[in-house]
Amino acid sequence: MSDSEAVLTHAPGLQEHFATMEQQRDASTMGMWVFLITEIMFFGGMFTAYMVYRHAYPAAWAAGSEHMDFWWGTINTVVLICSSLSMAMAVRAAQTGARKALVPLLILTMALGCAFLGIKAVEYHGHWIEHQFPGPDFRFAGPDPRHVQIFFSLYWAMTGFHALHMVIGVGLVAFIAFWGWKGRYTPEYYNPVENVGLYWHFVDIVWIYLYPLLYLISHKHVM
Amino acid sequence: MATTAISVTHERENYLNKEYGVKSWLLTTDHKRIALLYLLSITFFFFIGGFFALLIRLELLTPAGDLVQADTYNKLFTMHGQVMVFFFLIPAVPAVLGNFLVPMMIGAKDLAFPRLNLLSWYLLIAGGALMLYTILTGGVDTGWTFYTPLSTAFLNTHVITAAVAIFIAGFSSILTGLNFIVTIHRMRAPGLTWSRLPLFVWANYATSIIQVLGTPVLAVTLALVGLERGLHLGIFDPQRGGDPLLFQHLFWFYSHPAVYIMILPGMGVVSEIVACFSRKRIFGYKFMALAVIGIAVLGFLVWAHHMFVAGISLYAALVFSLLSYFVAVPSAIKVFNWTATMYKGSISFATPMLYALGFIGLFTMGGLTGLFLACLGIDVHVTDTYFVVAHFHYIMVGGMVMAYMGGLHFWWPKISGRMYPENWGRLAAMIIFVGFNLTFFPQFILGYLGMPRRYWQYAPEFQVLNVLSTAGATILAVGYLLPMVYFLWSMRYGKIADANPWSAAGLEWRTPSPPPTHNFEEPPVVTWEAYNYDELKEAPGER
Amino acid sequence: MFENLPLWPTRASTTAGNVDALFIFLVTLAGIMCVLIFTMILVFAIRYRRSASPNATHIEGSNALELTWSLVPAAIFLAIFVWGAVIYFNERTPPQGATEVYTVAKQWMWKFQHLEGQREINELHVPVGRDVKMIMTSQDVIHSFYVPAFRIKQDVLPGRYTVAWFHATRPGTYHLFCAEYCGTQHSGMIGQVVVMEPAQYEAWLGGGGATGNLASTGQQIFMSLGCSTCHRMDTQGRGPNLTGVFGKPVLLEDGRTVVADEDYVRESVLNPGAKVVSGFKPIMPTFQGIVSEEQVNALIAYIKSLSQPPAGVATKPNFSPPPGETPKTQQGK
Amino acid sequence: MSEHIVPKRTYIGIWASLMCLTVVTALVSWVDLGQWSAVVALAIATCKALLVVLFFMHVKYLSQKMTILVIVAGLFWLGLLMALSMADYGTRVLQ
Repeated sequence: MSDSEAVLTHAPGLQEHFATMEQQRDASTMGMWVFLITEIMFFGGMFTAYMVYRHAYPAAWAAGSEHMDFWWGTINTVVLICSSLSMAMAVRAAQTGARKALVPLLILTMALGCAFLGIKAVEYHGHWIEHQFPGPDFRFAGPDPRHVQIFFSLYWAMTGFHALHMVIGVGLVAFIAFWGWKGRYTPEYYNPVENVGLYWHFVDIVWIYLYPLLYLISHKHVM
Repeated sequence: MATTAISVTHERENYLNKEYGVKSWLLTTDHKRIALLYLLSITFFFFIGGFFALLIRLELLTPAGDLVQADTYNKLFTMHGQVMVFFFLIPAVPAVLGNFLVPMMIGAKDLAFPRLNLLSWYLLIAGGALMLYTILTGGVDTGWTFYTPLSTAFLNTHVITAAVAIFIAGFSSILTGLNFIVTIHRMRAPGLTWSRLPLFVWANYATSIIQVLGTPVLAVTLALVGLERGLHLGIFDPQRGGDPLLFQHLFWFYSHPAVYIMILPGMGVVSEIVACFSRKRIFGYKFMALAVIGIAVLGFLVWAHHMFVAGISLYAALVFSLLSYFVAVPSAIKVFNWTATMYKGSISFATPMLYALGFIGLFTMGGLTGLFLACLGIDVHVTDTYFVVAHFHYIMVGGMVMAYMGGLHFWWPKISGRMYPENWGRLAAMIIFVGFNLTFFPQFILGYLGMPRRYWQYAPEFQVLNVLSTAGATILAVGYLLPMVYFLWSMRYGKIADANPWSAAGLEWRTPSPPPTHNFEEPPVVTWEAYNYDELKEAPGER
Repeated sequence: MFENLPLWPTRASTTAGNVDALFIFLVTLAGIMCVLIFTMILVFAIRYRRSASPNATHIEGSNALELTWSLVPAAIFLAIFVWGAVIYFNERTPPQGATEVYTVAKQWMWKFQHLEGQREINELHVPVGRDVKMIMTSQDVIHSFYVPAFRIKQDVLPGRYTVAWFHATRPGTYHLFCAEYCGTQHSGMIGQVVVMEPAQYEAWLGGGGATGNLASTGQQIFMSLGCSTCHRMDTQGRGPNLTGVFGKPVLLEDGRTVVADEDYVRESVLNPGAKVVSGFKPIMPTFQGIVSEEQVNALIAYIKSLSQPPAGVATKPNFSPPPGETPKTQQGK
Repeated sequence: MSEHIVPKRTYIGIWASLMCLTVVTALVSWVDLGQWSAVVALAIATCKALLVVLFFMHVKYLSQKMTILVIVAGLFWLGLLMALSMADYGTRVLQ
């Protein structure tokens, strides 16, 4: 992952324990995918909890989902999909050596990522002032507040860990943007850009599932 | 054969004498140096965990709780478990021996991601430091299993710091596994096909799969426990309709396969040793390789056999019991194949072989008692008793630690460039074997008699067996201290080792002892099968 | 010496014999396997030692052998699985008509409620030769009800019921342990199971301490909490009529069906909005924090009694019901 | 392996499809399909995830089959975790 700190001994970007650029790139991509698998399992634990409780308390799940903000959720989905496009274009720019395009695209990706986090913060604030954070201050008017509290526990845990990944992602993109601006990446050596791209898309995919699982359970959306 | 003359070996530049100074170690990216960093760290944790174990055994000398307070005792067994499992057993073989040997065994200069490898060590140290902080500031008494709601709502000890410590150490384990998987896929020397890989590499590969797929689930589970404790999330809270069994499901989804993280690399070590000291190719190589992968995969399907009395459904219990028996088959295959490897061999009994034979015996007993525990009707009676304690110590200490010790002796010449004192080695191996059995065999009986585990005081009729167990633990402690003393001694006074003191097959023996930083002068090209002892004519003379 | 070194636990229930038989079989099997493997290792180690066998014979392996020592153990394992599963199935299936004992575990004691009204702490009196079903829940953390002499163990969970049963065969006093680590005094959460001859047991039951049976206690709670204002014995109530409900499937408002077992009644008391019966509004207030675990048990015993034939052991009408409520109780039966 | 350079048009096309699917899933969520609501929502989410994985993450163009195996293995294990957990939760009754 962090194979970016310069190793400029022989062929630029080729670390000495690798025989060829090809081997290094393969290893790097495979390593990133294995890392993403660990991420799948990390979120998978929470998705399993989600499935177990949704199976047990479907009514509470629908009730909780009614209090999600449908519009902010949908807008955030759109924002993330756009950021994925700009990230994909950025990787393409690195592949083709288009440095002029690379840095602006990365900055656009960061901006969209920050927009997502900002919207998330607005949503969190709304839930917070409505006492929809689990714990002693939790309030919920409805027949089954206890189980709705579990829904909100999972909502905060899942979106919280997702948001944490977004924060890390924005940091990584900033890192890549800086070195891209310094001109480190070439069509021969752009693994870090590619890997950060893979990470970014992965985080996007997590949200693609979180959106229907959290926001779209009930068909009665509160406007 | 790359057998270098002794005097040359000593003055030649190698990974140990290439650079000196603290910085050259703490910032190294050489897999061999990182392996030594791990060796030092986990030895430290082993003795901390061992110290707790001795205090536990001393407390249990008498039925009354008289040596320490009840909550102190609870902290002792909790921290014994956490330190031993997460800071010794899981990193032991992969991070020390695997780190040192896997690149050499596949003819690579280093692991695929050397800096990630160093980061893994720092993560273990960070986690370990936090664990030490937890211990020194009052400890934690959840039991190593962190069962909710006890851990989330009822205890006032340092649960969150302990969980964070293990969370961090978990990432060390994940990154090591990731590194191994990519290394074994992408860095093998030309000609070294999968069917030519030493079983130690296969075992580490299988282990890495578990580390990568299982550990994240533990990480998120502990994170949720922390959030439930710190921020009052209610995912496992029965007060709010949460299910404490969900915690157990998620916990054991990792922690059962984690047993295989501990034992599989040990099996790899034993395969190397048995082949070498029988001077024979391992019997049924393909089945042995398949068996480790089989264990790694099937190991994920059996976790709820820890929960037969926990309140899971009858149907689930039947499914998990049946699946548990499937994982016993590849384990049986391994034992039979090691035994068959000795048939018509030319067997010598150096210390590593004694440990390997000890491993086979103790692992067999541990595995067979596993059949009892997978058996629903019996498990109801013996689960959560000393029977379970004895069973998993037979696997983890009798199995894994024996293999680790065997591996350390076997590759010590490669690691240090010196021989350990053979007779002391044999003596220590015997003491450990005897001490181990005396410690843990009585616990099987205690368990069937019904003595529950984690008891600070117990019914008086259990005392005799407990005294035997404590006596054994004392012997065991001596057994473990001995190698530490003579390993240290041998680093200065040991006989200089040549490149291949055991005339063993395997690429790692084709480099000088100790190896140079990049392992091989020339990248090796492999044209032979693993364990080609029939082609290695010269059997070592006196040893 | 030998009082202090028992080598076999007392066998005091019908299950114990079954478990011991399988255990002896497994020990024998494991013993044979150990002897076999250790003998082979020993023989090979001596026969093929370096001095006697300076050159190893190259052997690749043998598919036939590999298959043998995979399939034969697999078949044996399957047999063990079936045997163990049969015992377990039996352990998890309490016979009809078993005497019920309600159990509440808490840090660090066991509380038992007999249907006849007796309440005990850390001591459980049961008759020999009768099926006893433990209906257990925990007030705080997970505990585990373990009687080695009966070879039974069952975790006791907060928030729900778990069930264990036994049929004691030998009078005596046996250990009761908590087998799931439950905090500081885990090892102090122990007690005794006293198995008595039926006559003695009857005498013990008659020996004072009890104030009316559990169902009548439950009925008193039912009245005093005002449950009866909605859950009336006719169809006019704002809540469902509870007569004859227990053990039957219930259609819920969201279309699902659940069986009205102990867990359902418990949930309906503590968290009534979770599973509302079809045709009723979610208007019932929660009683969490108002009723204790023991009181919930009594309520369950009462609701159960509304579904049992009048001559049932559990509802021997030899108690004096609270004044004024008699007609309703009669109706309920 | 990832030498393949995907045309800009493809990326834009994928992005447009993702946007469409988002609109579809949001619209469908207003309709009460009963049990099928969750199925439809997850099916659409899976389509979107597939598009991202195949195109944005270049899996369609990978020459290394090993990486695909890695992904499949990860999903398989997640399936194991969920399926075997449900083997318990789906079958619980109080005896």
